[in-house]
Amino acid sequence: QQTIRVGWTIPAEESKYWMMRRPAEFPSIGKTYNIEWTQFQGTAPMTQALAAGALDCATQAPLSLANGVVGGNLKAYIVAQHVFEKPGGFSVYWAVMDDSPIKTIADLKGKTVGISVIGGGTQGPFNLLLKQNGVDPTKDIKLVEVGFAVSEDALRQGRVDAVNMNQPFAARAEAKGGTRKLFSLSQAMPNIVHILEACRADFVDKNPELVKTYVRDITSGMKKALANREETLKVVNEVLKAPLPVLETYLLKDNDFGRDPGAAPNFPAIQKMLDIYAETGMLPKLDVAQFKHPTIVAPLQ
Amino acid sequence: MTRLLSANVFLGIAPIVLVIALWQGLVSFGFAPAVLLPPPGFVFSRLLQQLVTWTFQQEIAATLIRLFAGFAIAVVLGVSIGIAAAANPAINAVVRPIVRVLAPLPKVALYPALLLLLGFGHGSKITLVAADALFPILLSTYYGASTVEQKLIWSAMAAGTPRYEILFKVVLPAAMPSILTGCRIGLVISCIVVFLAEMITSTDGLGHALVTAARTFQAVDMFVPLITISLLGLILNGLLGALRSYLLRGFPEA
Amino acid sequence: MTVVPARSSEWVRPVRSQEPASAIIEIDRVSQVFQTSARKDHVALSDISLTIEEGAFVSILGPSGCGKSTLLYIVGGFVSPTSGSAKIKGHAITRPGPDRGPVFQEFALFPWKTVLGNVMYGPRQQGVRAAEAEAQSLALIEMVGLKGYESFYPKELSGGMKQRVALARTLAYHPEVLLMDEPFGALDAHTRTRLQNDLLNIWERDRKTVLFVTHSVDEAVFLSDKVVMMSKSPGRIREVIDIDLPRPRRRNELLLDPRYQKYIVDIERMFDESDEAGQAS
Amino acid sequence: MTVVPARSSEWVRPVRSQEPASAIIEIDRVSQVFQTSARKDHVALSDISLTIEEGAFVSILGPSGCGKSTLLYIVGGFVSPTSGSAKIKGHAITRPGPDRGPVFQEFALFPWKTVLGNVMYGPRQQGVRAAEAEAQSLALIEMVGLKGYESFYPKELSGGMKQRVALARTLAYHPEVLLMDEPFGALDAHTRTRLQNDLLNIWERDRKTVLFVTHSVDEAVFLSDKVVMMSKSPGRIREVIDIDLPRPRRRNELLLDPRYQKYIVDIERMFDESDEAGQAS
Amino acid sequence: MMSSATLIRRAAPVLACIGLLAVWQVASLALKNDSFPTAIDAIRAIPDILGDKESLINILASLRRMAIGFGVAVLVSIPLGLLMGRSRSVAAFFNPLLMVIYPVPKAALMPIIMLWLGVGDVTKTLVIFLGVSLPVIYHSFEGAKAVEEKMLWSGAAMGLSPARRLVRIVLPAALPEILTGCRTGLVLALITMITSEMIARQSGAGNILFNALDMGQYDTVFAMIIIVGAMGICLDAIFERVRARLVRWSEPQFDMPLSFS
Ligand SMILES: Nc1ncnc2c1ncn2[C@@H]1O[C@H](COP(=O)(O)OP(=O)(O)OP(=O)(O)O)[C@@H](O)[C@H]1O
Ligand SMILES: Nc1ncnc2c1ncn2[C@@H]1O[C@H](COP(=O)(O)OP(=O)(O)OP(=O)(O)O)[C@@H](O)[C@H]1O
Ligand SMILES: [Mg+2]
Ligand SMILES: [Mg+2]
Repeated sequence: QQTIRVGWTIPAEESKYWMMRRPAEFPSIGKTYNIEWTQFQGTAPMTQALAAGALDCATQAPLSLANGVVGGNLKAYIVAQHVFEKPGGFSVYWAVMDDSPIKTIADLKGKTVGISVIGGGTQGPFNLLLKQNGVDPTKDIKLVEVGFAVSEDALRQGRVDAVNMNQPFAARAEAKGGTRKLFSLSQAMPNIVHILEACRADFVDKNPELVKTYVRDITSGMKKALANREETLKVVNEVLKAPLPVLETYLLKDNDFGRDPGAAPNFPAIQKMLDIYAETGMLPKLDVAQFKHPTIVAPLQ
Repeated sequence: MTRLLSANVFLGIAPIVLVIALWQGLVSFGFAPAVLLPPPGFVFSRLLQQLVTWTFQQEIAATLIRLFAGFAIAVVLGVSIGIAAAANPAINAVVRPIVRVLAPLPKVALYPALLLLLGFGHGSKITLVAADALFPILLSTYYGASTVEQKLIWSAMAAGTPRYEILFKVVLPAAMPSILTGCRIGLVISCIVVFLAEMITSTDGLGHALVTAARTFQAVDMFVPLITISLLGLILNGLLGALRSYLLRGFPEA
Repeated sequence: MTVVPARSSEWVRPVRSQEPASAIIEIDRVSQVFQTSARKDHVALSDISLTIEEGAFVSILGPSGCGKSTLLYIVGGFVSPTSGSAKIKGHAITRPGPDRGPVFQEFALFPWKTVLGNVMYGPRQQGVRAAEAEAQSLALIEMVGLKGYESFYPKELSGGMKQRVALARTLAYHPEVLLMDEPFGALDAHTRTRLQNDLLNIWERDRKTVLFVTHSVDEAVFLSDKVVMMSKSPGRIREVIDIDLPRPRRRNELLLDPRYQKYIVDIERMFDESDEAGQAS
Repeated sequence: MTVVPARSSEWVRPVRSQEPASAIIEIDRVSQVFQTSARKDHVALSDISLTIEEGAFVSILGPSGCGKSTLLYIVGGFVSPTSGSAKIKGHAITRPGPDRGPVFQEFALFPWKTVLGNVMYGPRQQGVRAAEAEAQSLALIEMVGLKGYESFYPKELSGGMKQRVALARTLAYHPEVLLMDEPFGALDAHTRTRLQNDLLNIWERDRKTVLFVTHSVDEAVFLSDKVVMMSKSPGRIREVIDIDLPRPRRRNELLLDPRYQKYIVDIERMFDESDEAGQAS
Repeated sequence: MMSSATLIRRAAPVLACIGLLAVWQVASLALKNDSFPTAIDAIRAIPDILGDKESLINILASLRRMAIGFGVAVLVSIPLGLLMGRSRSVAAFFNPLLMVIYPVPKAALMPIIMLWLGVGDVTKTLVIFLGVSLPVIYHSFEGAKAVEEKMLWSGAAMGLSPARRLVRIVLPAALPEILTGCRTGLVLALITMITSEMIARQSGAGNILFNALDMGQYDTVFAMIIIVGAMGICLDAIFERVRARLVRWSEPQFDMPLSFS
């Protein structure tokens, strides 16, 4: 029986949460292989953990993974995808107070703007949008790091003039009212892939069958998550400890991120994101093909 | 005397050299990939390059301001509360339980609340540093002050020293060895925490430099701030040590 | 064993008897019980009554551990007695004050101050200007024979030198009452004799009251107007003896004075008796 | 001021002169210079030479601060002299050892141990069984007059009591050479006399060598075979005097012995002279 | 019969806690800030945490790591500190080294530590170890330096070897100071127990806390803070008992701390 060391984070990996919380629903977990779960704060430390060989598979954002490849000599395959921004669904957005004088992106000049992670995945499209509107992201605004959890408060307290919003905090803030959306990432590009599942290449090459089983379980986990919203809410509640009523307002609804039914990675979209990162000077140009394993990729039955 | 001094300096440098050698060894013999652990030579030459740049100096300055401000607040509060608690039973009765509750709290958990209260600038970070460095200093001061040789206090009282002045004229100097030990620990904690605060909400400072480098896997740039904080710790401790041997020159252990 | 209540001994100062002597310190049925770490009660002083006239030089003699230091602490206001009361000039003693200057058996010098700093401490507290305090202190340091050691720290002094610094430190702020706990115990015979004379001079000049603990019977007789003899387990006053010798006293003259010798022999004999009694019990 | 090198004084122990006396401790041109905090050199001992025969009782007399304690530290092996050498039984003294037992002027009791614990410490270290060590220690505690105080901690003792514990602690492990720094300084005349006798008894019985610092001339004469007189600034040996009085000595008898009185008077006069010389300079 | 003074002394901790909670309640009401819930909200969230079996297992796992980290740190640091205090060369050797190592934030070294030690218990215990050892080493160090020389001389004269002197004399003589270090170490142990779980989390009290923090569940965050504070009180009370036993001989003789009252 083999063990696979998996890194995870919150809040949007329903298929993995299912695997963690309802292992009995999966034929092989705990039988043909074991999963050693480690939770991380954000995807960047997981990239380091992957590079250090402390993890075999982990949740990744396209940017952190690419950073690992460029700077950290990491070789990895994208084996599945967790959430992306589906058209009409939720898109990470920057909010301002209702009574704020900021009406357009151009008005951000000279303001303090919050972002969840400086140099993180959202910053590429963010920079692109600012530039398109004549705002120099390095000079014209004061960028501060504000985690999603405190962004609403930071905005309401006036610590920042604009701040990015993500689920479930966006749902909560909207319910309270008093804030409005200034712009969202979908304006920069559609189908943004937020988080995906990546495995270390050397591990995959050594244990193709094991990873295959793992990816198969992710695929079926995603299916279960989408099929049984009721149960998914419970699972997510157990993991996030977020109250059910809050989850109820958005989870797997129209105002949520999109999820591919087979957890299949959208490689063209990822390529587009890498291009944006290259364009904004965050990364050298990268080809998404290097992340593609010929066989081991969701959906796997 | 000078021979002794240089022998001690040599003894002190030896282990640091060893550590650097070990580091080099780990890199050379492949125990750690260069992307995680760059060779020391690279790091030090980058450090030298960086040290002369204006931006890096600014980062250091930001960190130092927070470090000193936080540490200074911690020293002032810790020493005064510690001495007051040792001297006055009423204050003691109030302070002791409060310290018992507050000391072991993980202050980082309060950081988000601090951010909202004090903003993203110096205020919140300085507060966090002060909050974390306070208790070691307070505890050492308290124990130091409550074991001051009684007859010293009696001598001063008999010489007509007013009560509150005894705190400054006798209790403070007599507890000085213990207080300085607390300060030394507080200083190290300050170094760690200022960095942590800058890593968590990274706006500027050495911690910020580290986090940005770490996210983009620039190992060399990541180690530069680490080495800098190490050196800062060493230098500040050297200064504290010098201050210590000056202040304690009359004590048998100095 | 008879306790002679000091009150009853109508004692008149031999040389300066022009004015009526008034009591400066009154100790009334004082007892001191310590709790030991082993949670036992230990009686250090039992039912001590003693009156000390203003300007008197009173010595306390007694076996080791009989409570002499404890008694001094009580008069100093450092510890409050378990029962009984101590008064100075009619007011209850509740705290230390610059009117009573102690010289502790353990010296208790401030380790962070030099010899000069230690001696200057008192005058500076009393608001004496720095230059003046320094001049006075230097004179005292010279008096106790420590000239040249002004900048030494206590840790760099020998036992006897520390003792002399402690003495100078207390003399420096001119307390009305001196509470001296074996202040010459660690000194060689010579330094001791010199300092005895110096102390007597100061006493004569400044009309101080001195409560003086010593182990040397002839020191007690030589210096005192009154010798308090204590006995042990529990600490009690055994006898109070007036020393009726002319002042000013010169040691050479006294050595030839049969009364001086008699006092010494008497006191020694009294201790002998108590000792035998103690051993018999 | 004449330094009489001990070597030259062909000294023979008065009572136990059956066997030829052999040197146990040889101090050869020892000097000790301290660096003070003010970065000045302070000469505590200068060119000290002294030989101590096995089984001798040697007292050191000298003004406060003349380096008596320092000399004892050197013989004890606690500090090494700045120059010169000290030998015990022909071997250079490099470190302390259980052959030399010190009684420090500051007592240096272990504050975390009770009286009994302090006294038992030495024997236990030497591997004596607990029950036996305890019995011996209790006997010693009784000897120094502290029966009933076995369970007291040092902080609960008076100065004289601590001193007696320190004495008992050192006697308990039977060192060959005793290095005693004013071991009776804080004791009343009575306890002092009793302990002097006890010490003499132990010395007679166990044939110990004793190096004894004291400030009392008659104590020195009463106890010693040889009195070393030191002078100050810098600490030097001024004179070494053999005390040729019969043993065993009884104080009552000695008091009537003119030779005893003469020794005392002579030594005091010598100090007087040096004192005047000192004051003149 | 309890005198009113003892009554007040006994009640003081309770009063202080109530006072703290009251201040908190008022402050949070005044600030009206979502990330700073009221004391009552936080207290309400406690039963949820303590009632949950999984949370309890988490907390116990943390405590276990803390106990190990603390124990190992104390065992290693005291001898090291004492040696440094008694030997100038040892101090000269270790002092700069420690001063170079300690200020480095462990969080920043995580990637490398993970490389060798993984992300599991070992790493976290190591972080706790480092946190605890800092005050213990330095208090032992200074405590050993301040031991009265003549006590050591006495020991040497009784034939104790240097090593035994360190154990039989320096250790007990420096014990009050060492225990001050341990007390600070205990505080740091609790703090590092939580913070060691900030970046990589498996199971533990810090896991609960930081998850809640990431999710903006502030009442849970503060409930955990209360729980940690309560642990602090308990451990401290136990520690004070041990301390009182070990160093009764060093307590000031006369009643009040400074005989001030
Ligand atoms: N803190 C204490 N706890 C218990 N007993 C104490 C304490 N302090 C002093 N004692 C006891 O009180 C008695 C008197 O002590 P004190 O120091 O007054 O004696 P003393 O007469 O000064 O003796 P000495 O001449 O030896 O200095 C002693 O028996 C001592 O053991
Ligand atoms: N650490 C030190 N630094 C500088 N000087 C010192 C130090 N220790 C001792 N001395 C000096 O050495 C001299 C001798 O000291 P020592 O303690 O040997 O005197 P002593 O003869 O024992 O005096 P006493 O009879 O007063 O105890 C003193 O003048 C003292 O000031
Ligand atoms: Mg006394
Ligand atoms: Mg001496």
